[in-house]
Amino acid sequence: MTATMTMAQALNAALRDALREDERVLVFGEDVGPLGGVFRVTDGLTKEFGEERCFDTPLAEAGIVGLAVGLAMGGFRPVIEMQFDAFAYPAFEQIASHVAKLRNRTRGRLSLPIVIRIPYAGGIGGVEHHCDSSEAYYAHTPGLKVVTPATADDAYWLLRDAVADPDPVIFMEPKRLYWSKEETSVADRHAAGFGRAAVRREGRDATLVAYGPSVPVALQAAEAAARDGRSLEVVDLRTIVPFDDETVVASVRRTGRCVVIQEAQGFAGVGAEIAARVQERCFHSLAAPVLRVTGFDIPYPPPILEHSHLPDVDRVLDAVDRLQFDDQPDLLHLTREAS
Amino acid sequence: MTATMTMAQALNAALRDALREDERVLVFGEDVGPLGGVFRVTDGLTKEFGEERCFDTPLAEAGIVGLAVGLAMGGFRPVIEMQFDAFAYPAFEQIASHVAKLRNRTRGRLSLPIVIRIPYAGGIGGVEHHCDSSEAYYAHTPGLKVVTPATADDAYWLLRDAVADPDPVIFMEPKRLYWSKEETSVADRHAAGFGRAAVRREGRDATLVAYGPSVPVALQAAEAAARDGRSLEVVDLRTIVPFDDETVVASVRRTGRCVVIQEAQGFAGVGAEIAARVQERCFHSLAAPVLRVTGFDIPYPPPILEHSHLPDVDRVLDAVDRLQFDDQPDLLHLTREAS
Amino acid sequence: MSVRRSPQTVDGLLPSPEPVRFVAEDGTAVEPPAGYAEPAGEHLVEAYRRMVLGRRFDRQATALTKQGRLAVYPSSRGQEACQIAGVLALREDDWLFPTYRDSVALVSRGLDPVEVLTLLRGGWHCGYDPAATRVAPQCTPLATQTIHAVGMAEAMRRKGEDGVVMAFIGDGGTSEGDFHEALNYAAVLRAPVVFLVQNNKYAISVPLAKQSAAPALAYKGIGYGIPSEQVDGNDLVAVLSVLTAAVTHARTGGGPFLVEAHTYRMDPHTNADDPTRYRESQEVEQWESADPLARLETYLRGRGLLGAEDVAAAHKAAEEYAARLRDAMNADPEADPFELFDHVFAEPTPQLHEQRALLASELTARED
Amino acid sequence: MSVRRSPQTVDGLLPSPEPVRFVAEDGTAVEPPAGYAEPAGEHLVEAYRRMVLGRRFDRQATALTKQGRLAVYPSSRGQEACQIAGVLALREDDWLFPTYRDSVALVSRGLDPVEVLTLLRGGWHCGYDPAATRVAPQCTPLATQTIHAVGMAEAMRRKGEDGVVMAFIGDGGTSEGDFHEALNYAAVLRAPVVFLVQNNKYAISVPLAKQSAAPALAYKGIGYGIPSEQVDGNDLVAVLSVLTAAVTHARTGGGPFLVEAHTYRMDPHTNADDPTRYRESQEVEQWESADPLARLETYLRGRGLLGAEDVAAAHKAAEEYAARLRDAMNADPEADPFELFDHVFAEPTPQLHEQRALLASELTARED
Ligand SMILES: Cc1ncc(C[n+]2csc(CCOP(=O)(O)OP(=O)(O)O)c2C)c(N)n1
Ligand SMILES: Cc1ncc(C[n+]2csc(CCOP(=O)(O)OP(=O)(O)O)c2C)c(N)n1
Ligand SMILES: [Mg+2]
Ligand SMILES: [Mg+2]
Repeated sequence: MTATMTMAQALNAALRDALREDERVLVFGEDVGPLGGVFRVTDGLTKEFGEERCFDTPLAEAGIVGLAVGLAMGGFRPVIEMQFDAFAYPAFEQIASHVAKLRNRTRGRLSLPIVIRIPYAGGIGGVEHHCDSSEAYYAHTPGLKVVTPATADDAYWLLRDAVADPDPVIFMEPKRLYWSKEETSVADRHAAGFGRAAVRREGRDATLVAYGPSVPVALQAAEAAARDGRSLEVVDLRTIVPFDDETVVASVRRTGRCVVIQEAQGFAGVGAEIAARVQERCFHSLAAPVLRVTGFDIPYPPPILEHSHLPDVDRVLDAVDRLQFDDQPDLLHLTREAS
Repeated sequence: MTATMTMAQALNAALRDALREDERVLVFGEDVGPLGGVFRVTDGLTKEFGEERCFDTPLAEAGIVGLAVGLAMGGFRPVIEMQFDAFAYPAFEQIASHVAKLRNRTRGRLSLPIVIRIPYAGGIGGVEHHCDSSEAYYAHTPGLKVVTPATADDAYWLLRDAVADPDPVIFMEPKRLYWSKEETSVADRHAAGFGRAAVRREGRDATLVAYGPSVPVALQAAEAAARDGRSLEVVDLRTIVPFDDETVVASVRRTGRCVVIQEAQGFAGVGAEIAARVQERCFHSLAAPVLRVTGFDIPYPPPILEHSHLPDVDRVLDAVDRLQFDDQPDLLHLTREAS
Repeated sequence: MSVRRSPQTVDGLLPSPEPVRFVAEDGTAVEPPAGYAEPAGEHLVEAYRRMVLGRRFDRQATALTKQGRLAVYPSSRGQEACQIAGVLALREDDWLFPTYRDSVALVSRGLDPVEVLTLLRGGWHCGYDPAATRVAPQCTPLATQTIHAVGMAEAMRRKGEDGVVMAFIGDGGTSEGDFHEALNYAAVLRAPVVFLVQNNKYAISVPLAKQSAAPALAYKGIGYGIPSEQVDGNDLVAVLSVLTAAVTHARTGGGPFLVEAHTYRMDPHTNADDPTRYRESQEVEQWESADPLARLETYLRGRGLLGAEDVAAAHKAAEEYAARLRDAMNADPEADPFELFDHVFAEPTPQLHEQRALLASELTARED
Repeated sequence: MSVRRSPQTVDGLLPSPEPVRFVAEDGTAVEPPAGYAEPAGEHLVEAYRRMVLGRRFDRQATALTKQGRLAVYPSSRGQEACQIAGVLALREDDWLFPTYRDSVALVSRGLDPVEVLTLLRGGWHCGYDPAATRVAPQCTPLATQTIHAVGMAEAMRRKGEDGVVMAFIGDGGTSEGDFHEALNYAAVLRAPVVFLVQNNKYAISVPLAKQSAAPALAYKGIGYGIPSEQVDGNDLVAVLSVLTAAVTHARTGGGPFLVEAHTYRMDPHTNADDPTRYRESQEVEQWESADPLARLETYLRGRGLLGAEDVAAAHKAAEEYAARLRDAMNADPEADPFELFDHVFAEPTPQLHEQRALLASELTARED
């Protein structure tokens, strides 16, 4: 049975079903109880499962993550919420030094089936500290799986997979997609497996690799390009760690061109990893360099300026156009202009 | 006047000279006072400049960084020490949300001339949490300059530059190079400018791009390759942010081949950024994909196994050999083997 | 060999067992604990004027969210006594480290209300000049500003200034590790900083009982060797008296001081919040009877310090202020996209120059 | 409307004004404060045996660093009373969350000393099985383990077990934000956890005076609503009595308890440290007179609970233990490089498979 739901509703359904099926699952964080979370992703869970299963913690993120570590060591499966991307930073030590490492430190004698949900990225007119794209910090930390859905259906199934996973999963939720409605099948699974990317649209001329909030941008760009007679394939990573080399490489080998789209500031981001991997593995199939379309290397802008920062269809299409040329003459020419 | 000194001594001299020349400079952190720091980089500073200028703080890294923010807002120029890489994580929120952003948040009305010194990376047989390569976390954060010296002379001058810089600088000190002795000129400057990479060795056949602890590895590899008649150029980045595209691009355009060396776990690391940039800017000069030689995507190993993890001369030479082939058949073949 | 301290030291660090009060909820005077002086009458009248203005500003800001002129606004209604006493207890050359909640304190300090609201209307992050106003940017990452406040206090001490820093924080923020580190650093450095905890009983939806099991948050001070006090945060006279004593303590070399002001957040966390999900309306109604503004007005009239015409004048001034604000906020905020690259560093890096040029080419392309 | 509490609640949360003591430094009995029971004689004799063994283990470990058999060792000498009382106060099914400093506690708990020293000899990170021993991996990132301890205590409570968790931490570690968050979470959750602060007066080179301005660290409890006590950490009888009371309090639903044990780090921070840079040798000598082992021995002999032969037997057992350890540590630790990829995740990712294969090819290449 399928239903139209928003991504927020799909996530809520996934948490509800996980709480129902496994009594070891606990949901906690700031305002996830009676309020149902600032994005209402935990709406109704305390009502249905009681304060024991879904509860508010004191206001301290290292505390939330550290509590989850202890509870997981004690046999529970915590699913915790960091209220916003930048507000997970106080927990960074707990995440990098403990969540990511405990299994390894103890040679597998202890494991941490913890899901850390993080609403992230911008595009919703949020004020400072509420719009960071922090996925690269986690993707660069060995021992963490990093997931980010782009559809309501994936939101449901990837979250179910994450809760069932024996290892810690950083579950990055693109804020701006919380309210996007889609057909979602919470009953029988159609979604791809955990760790597999999805080809959202097939194309011949170039591959757009995107994840999370950038997937709709990629699809719109492909739509627009099609009108100009250019056929773009769109790959949605779904999981950043593990990374689905097979799907990405197969696509780029076929199209011979690749643009990576990432909302985060570009420098040393996940897009850099994708570009590096693709050229390592597809070099002799590439007719042009792998280009990146990203946010600028600046702190997230105030709402009034975020549209200038965010990768949009035009920025993607500009990149696609550049795939036709050598050594990006225009970019070099910009450099000269700039200096 | 030049003298042979270790990198630790050069850093100590830089701090001493900075304290002498500018009374706004303050040095503080954990054990940097009478003890002189666990690596003795602040040795003798409290004795010479008094507790007012170089002092021990209570044991709290967010506190150290936050105190530096307030002191810098108040007109001082703090140079603070995080005792080890992984022990800077508790300060991550202060660094990412405040140190990196304050100038931007206030439209330049406030600036933070803070230097955060971080001994990092491994190769010294340190136990867990003492050997992380954390440079990518900072390099990916807009508003931070990220520096890492590979020679004693650079250690002195880059630290002087960092202290003089109007903006926050994350100063990453490769632990294992603390005791390496070199000719160092603390009097008249020979070192390259801040933001410029250095060609440590000239070569024709391929470019090795490295930074910090990997520079000596690159030089040894070039030495070994030379014996087999292969001429490798070695570029030492010196500063990761800002990035010296000009020097790197010029070298790779000339050699047509590039291997990036990074001790950190590879995924979404600085090496990915370098590889991505190089192929973006040198695509049509490249005879082979830009390859990366990095640590594995694992938590830093126990001392007994670190040699298996760390990129060494052989791993670099293996990569150089692969530069001759198409689409890395051997790597793909490994994938098949693995699965 | 083990540490010995006199119980004396200890008593000096504990707050009064009951929140300090000068004025009861009905506006009548009550006997305050020994050692606290009642502020001069003209100060109280000035405080009254500012409370009237502050409340009007707050109401206007909330109205602006409904008109879509403000993206979001965290109201101060009910907390005016804390915020205005906090400002009145300081000198112009003292520093203030506020949170997103403390807009009323800022306008009361004399900052341009449009500049104060710039962040919340989606304009640039901080609309006012922190250096000129000696008011740090309103801080969102909870408790992080309290350590900056300690650093600024230490900076002033080192420069031989006798300035004091006041760090604002909420009850929820006290749970963050940074608050702990700030208190400890302040105590060890004996920094001239006053921590003002506005305990408004909620952290968004989380009530105090889920936030802390302490007898009162003021009892946190002794664990750092910081003298502390708790005060009725809806009694302007009491808050001003206690904060004045705290600031004097800090200014005269006594080191840090911790004040917990018991108050209540009358409005939703922000206009985007839905309090019906987590608190009863009766609870809010009960607190209406503790309203700080009505209480001060009754008290001042009873003491003959305030006349009907003073009240009218205060409200007239507030109305004019609100009208000017409404008009000023009617214009859409403007911003130059290229400024995005101007303040990342003092000098943009080559990478930022490149990205600026990319944006420029995009904008020209859009034009044709 | 403001929060009201009875001063009663408050008193219940404050520690004794002086550290609790049963035995003076000269080994004679002193009057302990009311409410603390002296542990049974046989417990004290058992504690004595373990202290003799623990100290011998500690000396052996230090010796092993000199022989290059241990990379680094943070000695517990002088702190044995705290660590052994901590272990004796617990049941086998209780959990212990130790730091790198607490090796003596671990061997006293019965863990294999070679497994305990695996981390410090450069072998795998944690040499023992935390699940089987109910001892968390010795923690280096300071104070982080205290929150894990709260989580484990909460887990046991939820599973209906009556287990207790003891979290070890040093004086320096109490300055970290995580300690604050752990205390607050424990109090709000009423988790059955006992926080044992071994205040050994130094954080590497930083003396307590630079670490905190509190009358005593035990005064931190009241700020969270956690009952607290301070005890002479070199008086085994006192520490065991206080910790037993604390554990009972936690086990019987009283919630968390905070104990500060005043002790002293007799040796350098680790063998790599040079204390002459930051403390006077007289200070160390003074503390020799407060030695916990000598004190307990004198006391037990005075009470006729311990005879010469018991002492001899204890030392003989300790010598044999040390000899076995020395021999066991003579072999070089071994490790399989491929295990590097086995525990990152339950199932290695395709990327890890690839990297494992790369290492394999490197190792084969080296062979030929
Ligand atoms: C580190 C951090 N975590 C979470 C948040 C999200 N957040 C914003 S306000 C708030 C509640 C704060 O409550 P309190 O400190 O009592 O201040 P109040 O809003 O009541 O004035 C939360 C959780 C944040 N801003 N910073
Ligand atoms: C978060 C963090 N910061 C810094 C360090 C480095 N460090 C290791 S031990 C130590 C001193 C700890 O002192 P204390 O808590 O008193 O414990 P003790 O060593 O005296 O037993 C420091 C600073 C660390 N391990 N973790
Ligand atoms: Mg509040
Ligand atoms: Mg200590």
